[in-house]
Amino acid sequence: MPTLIRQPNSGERQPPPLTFSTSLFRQISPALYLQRHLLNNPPTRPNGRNPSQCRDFTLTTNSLSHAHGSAVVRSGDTAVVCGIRGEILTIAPGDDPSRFESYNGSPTSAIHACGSRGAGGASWGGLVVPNVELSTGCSKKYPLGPPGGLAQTLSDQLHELVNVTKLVSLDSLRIYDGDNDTTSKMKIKGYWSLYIDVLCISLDGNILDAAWYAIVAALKSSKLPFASWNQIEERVFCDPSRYHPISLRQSLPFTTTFALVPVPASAGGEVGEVALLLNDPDSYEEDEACEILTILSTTDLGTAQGDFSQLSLGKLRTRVEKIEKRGGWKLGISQIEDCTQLAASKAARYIHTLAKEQLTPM
Amino acid sequence: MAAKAPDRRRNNPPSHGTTPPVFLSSASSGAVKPKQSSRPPNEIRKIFLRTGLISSVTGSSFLEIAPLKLSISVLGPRPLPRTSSTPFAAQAILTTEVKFAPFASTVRRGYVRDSSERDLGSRLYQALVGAIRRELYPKSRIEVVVTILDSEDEGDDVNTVYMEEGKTTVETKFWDAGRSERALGVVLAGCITAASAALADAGIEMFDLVSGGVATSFVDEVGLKGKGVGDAVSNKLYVRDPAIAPPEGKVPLATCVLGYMAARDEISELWISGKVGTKNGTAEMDELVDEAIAAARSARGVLNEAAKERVQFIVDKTGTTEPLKEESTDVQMTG
Amino acid sequence: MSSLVVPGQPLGSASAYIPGPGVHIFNGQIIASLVGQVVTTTPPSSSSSSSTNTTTTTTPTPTISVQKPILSTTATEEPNATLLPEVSSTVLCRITRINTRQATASIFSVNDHICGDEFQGVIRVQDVRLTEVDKVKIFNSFRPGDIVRARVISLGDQSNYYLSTAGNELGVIMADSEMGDQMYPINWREMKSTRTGVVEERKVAKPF
Amino acid sequence: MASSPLAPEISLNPLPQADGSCQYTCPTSRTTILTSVNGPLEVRPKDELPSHATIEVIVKPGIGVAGVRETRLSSLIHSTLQSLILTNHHPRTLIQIVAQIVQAEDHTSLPLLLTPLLNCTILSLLIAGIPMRTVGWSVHLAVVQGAKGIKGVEGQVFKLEGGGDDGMETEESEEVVVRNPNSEILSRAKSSHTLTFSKEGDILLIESLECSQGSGGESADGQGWDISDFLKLAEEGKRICCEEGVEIIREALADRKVF
Amino acid sequence: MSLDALEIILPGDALPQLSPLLTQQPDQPQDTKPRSLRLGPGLTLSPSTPSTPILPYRYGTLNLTTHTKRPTASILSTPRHYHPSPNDPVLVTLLRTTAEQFMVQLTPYTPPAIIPFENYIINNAGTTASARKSRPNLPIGATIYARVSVVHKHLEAVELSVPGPDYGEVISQKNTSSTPSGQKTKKESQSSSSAAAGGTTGAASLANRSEVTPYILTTSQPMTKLLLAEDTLGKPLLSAVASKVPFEMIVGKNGRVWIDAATQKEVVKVVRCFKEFDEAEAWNDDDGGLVRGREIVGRVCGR
Repeated sequence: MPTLIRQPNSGERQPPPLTFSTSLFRQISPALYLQRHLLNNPPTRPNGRNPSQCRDFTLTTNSLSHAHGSAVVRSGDTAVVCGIRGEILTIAPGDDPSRFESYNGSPTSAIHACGSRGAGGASWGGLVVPNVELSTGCSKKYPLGPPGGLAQTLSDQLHELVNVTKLVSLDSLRIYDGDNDTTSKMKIKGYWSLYIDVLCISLDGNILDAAWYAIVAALKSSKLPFASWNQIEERVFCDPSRYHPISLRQSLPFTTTFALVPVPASAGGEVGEVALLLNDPDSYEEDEACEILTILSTTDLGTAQGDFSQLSLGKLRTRVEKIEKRGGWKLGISQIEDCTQLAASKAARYIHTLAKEQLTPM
Repeated sequence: MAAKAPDRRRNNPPSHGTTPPVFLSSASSGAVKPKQSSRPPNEIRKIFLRTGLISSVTGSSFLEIAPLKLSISVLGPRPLPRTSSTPFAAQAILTTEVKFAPFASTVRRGYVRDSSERDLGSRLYQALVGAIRRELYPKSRIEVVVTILDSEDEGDDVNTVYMEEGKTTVETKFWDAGRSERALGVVLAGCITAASAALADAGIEMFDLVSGGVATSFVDEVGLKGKGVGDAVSNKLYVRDPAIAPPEGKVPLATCVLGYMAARDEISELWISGKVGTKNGTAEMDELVDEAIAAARSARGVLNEAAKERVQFIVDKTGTTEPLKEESTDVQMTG
Repeated sequence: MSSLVVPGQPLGSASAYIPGPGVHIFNGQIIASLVGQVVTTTPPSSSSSSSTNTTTTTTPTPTISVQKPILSTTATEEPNATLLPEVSSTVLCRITRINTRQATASIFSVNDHICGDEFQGVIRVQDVRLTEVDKVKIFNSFRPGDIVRARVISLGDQSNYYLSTAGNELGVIMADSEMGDQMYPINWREMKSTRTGVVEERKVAKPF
Repeated sequence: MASSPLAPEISLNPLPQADGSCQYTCPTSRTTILTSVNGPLEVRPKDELPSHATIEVIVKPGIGVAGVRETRLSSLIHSTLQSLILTNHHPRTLIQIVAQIVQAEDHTSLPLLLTPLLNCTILSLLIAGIPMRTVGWSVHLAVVQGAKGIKGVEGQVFKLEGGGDDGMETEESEEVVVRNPNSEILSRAKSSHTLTFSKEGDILLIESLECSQGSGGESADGQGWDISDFLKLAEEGKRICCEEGVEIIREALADRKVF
Repeated sequence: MSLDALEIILPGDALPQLSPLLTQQPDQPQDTKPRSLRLGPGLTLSPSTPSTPILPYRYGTLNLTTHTKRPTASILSTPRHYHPSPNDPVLVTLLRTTAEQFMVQLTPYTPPAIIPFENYIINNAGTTASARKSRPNLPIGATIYARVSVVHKHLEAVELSVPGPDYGEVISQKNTSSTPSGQKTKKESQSSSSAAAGGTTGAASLANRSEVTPYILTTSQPMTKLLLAEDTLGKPLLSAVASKVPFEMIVGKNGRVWIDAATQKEVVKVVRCFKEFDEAEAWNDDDGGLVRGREIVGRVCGR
């Protein structure tokens, strides 16, 4: 096993070097091990990728028999299963359905305009209800039991992403009285409420990107039965023979996450610290990172079919819909610019894989 | 799902609750017949089993038997929680958790464990606890976590309503007494087999691998009328690894699920439900148990192959000189 | 390359072999308890003391064991190492808390293998060194954050292993100074900071 | 003490028992936060860090029980404070921060609550004498399209390019930036940006998101903003935080006699 | 930036006043050793930012003392929480006694501090309490007047010491006629001001009275600083109170004051004066609480 010698950088008498095996050295001082990798130029990463390279990912959709739509995303050692179940929300006669009509009043409120909080209860949600489950034995770091801080933060981030991107067209979730092919203003009797459950099978860093990609892929591949109001039984019934897809946005938004690791750099004589951007961090890099930057962006690749990878991404217009940067103080604002370029290239690969998967539905 | 109290730690559905979709099929098409499985009664279904897919835990396995898909992860000998008041544990403490994914069965299950999941967990514990050499790992705990991604359609026809000229009748054609036991039995057998594979992958020493076996005894529908319970019923049909739909014109009598250590020929866990006659002592029960053991023995073959396959893969790899870069072994989930 | 065995598979009669790791005995049979390769090691034919007590005068009895190859890659640490600290195994640990009577540490490697989880160990003040045990001050021997090579002397109580650094090659092998710079050992009880040259007291392990 | 109508009303140490506490009211977004800081305290063994203090942030909502949204708010504040507080001064201790949302127009809107929460927490950390590397300040900017009829306090509404006259009259289709908007302005905004800078101008937290209305699907295809607009906004945010923010802090602390 | 003491320093501020002290003074002869600057509480070295080598980590005013032979700089601020620093006089209560030390409560909600027996000197001869027979058997909850000896962030407990007979257990001298062997009562603490402002003299008059229990008052950090500085900051309040009621007090820097007087009523009067003064935050007034202090004493002590 290659030994990494840990040399004290100065001192008059050269003390005996301490030699450790690589894995021992990584365990003893993880920060130094990562810095040693990032310091040689071109900077390398312990997992063998270069800093701006993200992990290759595989996508399989519709492999679950009971979900209306499902997707399995595996990116490196992070594996996520997303299942979508539609359930019927019957509007009580007196109730006013308009509160479900728009992605709620204030931009990121997870709650609809009226009655956002039941008396004393936590908040009631909107029509689309995403949740993340991490206590499935997916990693040693995450204990079993009710959702902890990370799972709750992820659930809330996914809920905010659904609200911000307005991915699902709410009017495709309406349930009318009788056959609704006449588009006249039929009386709305109910709504489809989508339960999006994301289960993490294996956790090795950057679960937000994998979870959001799984949600988008699952929504794209899901089919809801045609539902209509039955006057006799005063209930909503579904037709087992007629299924229709959920109508989504054309330009699909994707998230790209970066970790910033402080690296000592003697810029201009002053030994300061510069943050190096690592694309798609794994759990080891996430632990050592001082900052996490997530960008939600849409890149309309236009109708150019064919292989996306050669497209020169420079001329594509990337619109940013969300930026979240937390922790640390080393990020230069200009660094965000080249993050959007990386986000565009990743979006292209996402769309390419999704298109390939749609052509060969299960 | 009725509007029960909102879960403080998760996103909640709209306030007045949602109900699962109810399907209205016109009477003319009649109840769609579940397709009969064409395999002979003494043959079990094809098992797809692979180990070592999750790198961040000590041992893991993925099992697929037709509709049933489950993923198991074993968190190897871990220190006991510091503040636990348990006295000095001379041998490892095993804990097993079984959880259905919300989208795993026809009726959406919540995130909080219900009684059937707790029951499966304790039965899995019984099956595994005897097989692990726990005295080798003092003062530690071994956690086996089972996540069921897709399961039998044990309730499929429950929510289908049949409309007959204006009168809707909710008639469940295929609900019979043993249905949920058969479904949970198949799930438990899958859990036992996959858990042993995961424990072997984790490198935890075991006396023997435990494989799960299920068998159900059926009897002719017509023959049953007029006979009291316990009368000797002649033409009994034993089906190993039963599918959810009973064979043509048959009614299920009893189901037996067991965890079986083939090399030691020992049963570590046995669960029989249904009607078993005691007219001539335990003969009827022994027949059923022998069928289940046969099912478990054939599952054991697949289990041995799966356990060896991963180690063979490593042996081939470490045989070569260059440092091994474990490429991501992806999971092909057949629909 | 011998074929792989599966737990439960009999390997031979108990009288023919001495059971090594990875196997167990069940009614007179040596049974494998791991998935892996069978390895039979015959002790050196010269009459070593161990072989005198075996009754058979013919070839000395080989020990048989099953080894599960560990997926040791540079990229990921060994996930499958199911290692537990045993008595008299040498461990590397990181000091987490010190008080006047003992230093608490978290063990992350046993016999140079990374263990999957961190176990908690305790170095009591009387186990710090061999000489003048009563004049030992924990505060001058260890500081939180130091990396220490120690030996497990007992399984201890239900949440702690008992460790000892009584021995020249045991003790602090890496430490940071008060100001956080790396330090290197200059003698068995002092370490010097590389940047500021400040000397701090530690129970230092002999580097070579 | 609010010199300009934009400056928040700050009252220091309203809670006598806490080590450091502060009540912060943002006049324009009408949000009131009460934060109390206690530390360094004894820490639970399972949260203990060998060489650092454990920071625990608890956000208590104005209505009902703390839910998923409050956990996210406290995790955002926690990661910002992790870079501000010198945690190695008091290893194996607990610094506990409890923030109660006293009054808010919309109790679940993250942008409306995040800026007052951050500012109030930083002030109460200063009062409590918790060792800090530097001081930070947060501002919430909303980009509104067609700013007719936005009645903002003097200086609250401005244009980005020239940042010229911040008079009230703004053409119809023009983009305008509103500082610390209230819930009504935010509901008409195109995008909302919560920016936190340290005194030296390093950026600590960005929480920018698109908040146009609509029922989703194809109608939302064109949304999103260009990264260059964001960079201009960030420069403006930096100016506000580094100059005005730090001034507000110095002013708030000035009247406390120190000896 | 002018060296005006009242200017607020925020954490992370650059401190130009200190840089002349650090660099070798050009006019100083080369051979003299550069006077090293001692950093007091509030300042820390920050090697990672060489442009600002010294970093303030608390808000407050800069307190620079250059006249002594070793210049020291610190940030003066009064956090609400007591941060122990070496040789602070403190009043602690005994929690329990272990084999080799007393476990005492220094401040609430923090781990208990320790007084090792070898630090507990019981008489002028310097014999420590480590020997069993010479160890004072202090009841649980006894009040001890001690000094902080070792404070270190890695040490689990703050170490205190009882440096001499003037310290140790605080027993009100009056109701125990014969003092227990070797245990000196703390009568004349350096901060007791009973005889200060013309009140009735000395402790003798306190001796022969009925049962009076002294009171331990918890005060805020600013108030403690005021009481400790008897002749400067504390003068207005203490002289006002002492003129009305003769009393004896011992002030611990951890915010606890032991107050004793002739009768129980007088003890209560003194306690109420201090408590009202503290709660009114009168120490924040410009006149150092002179007016309000006198007004409170007048109201509390009546005539």
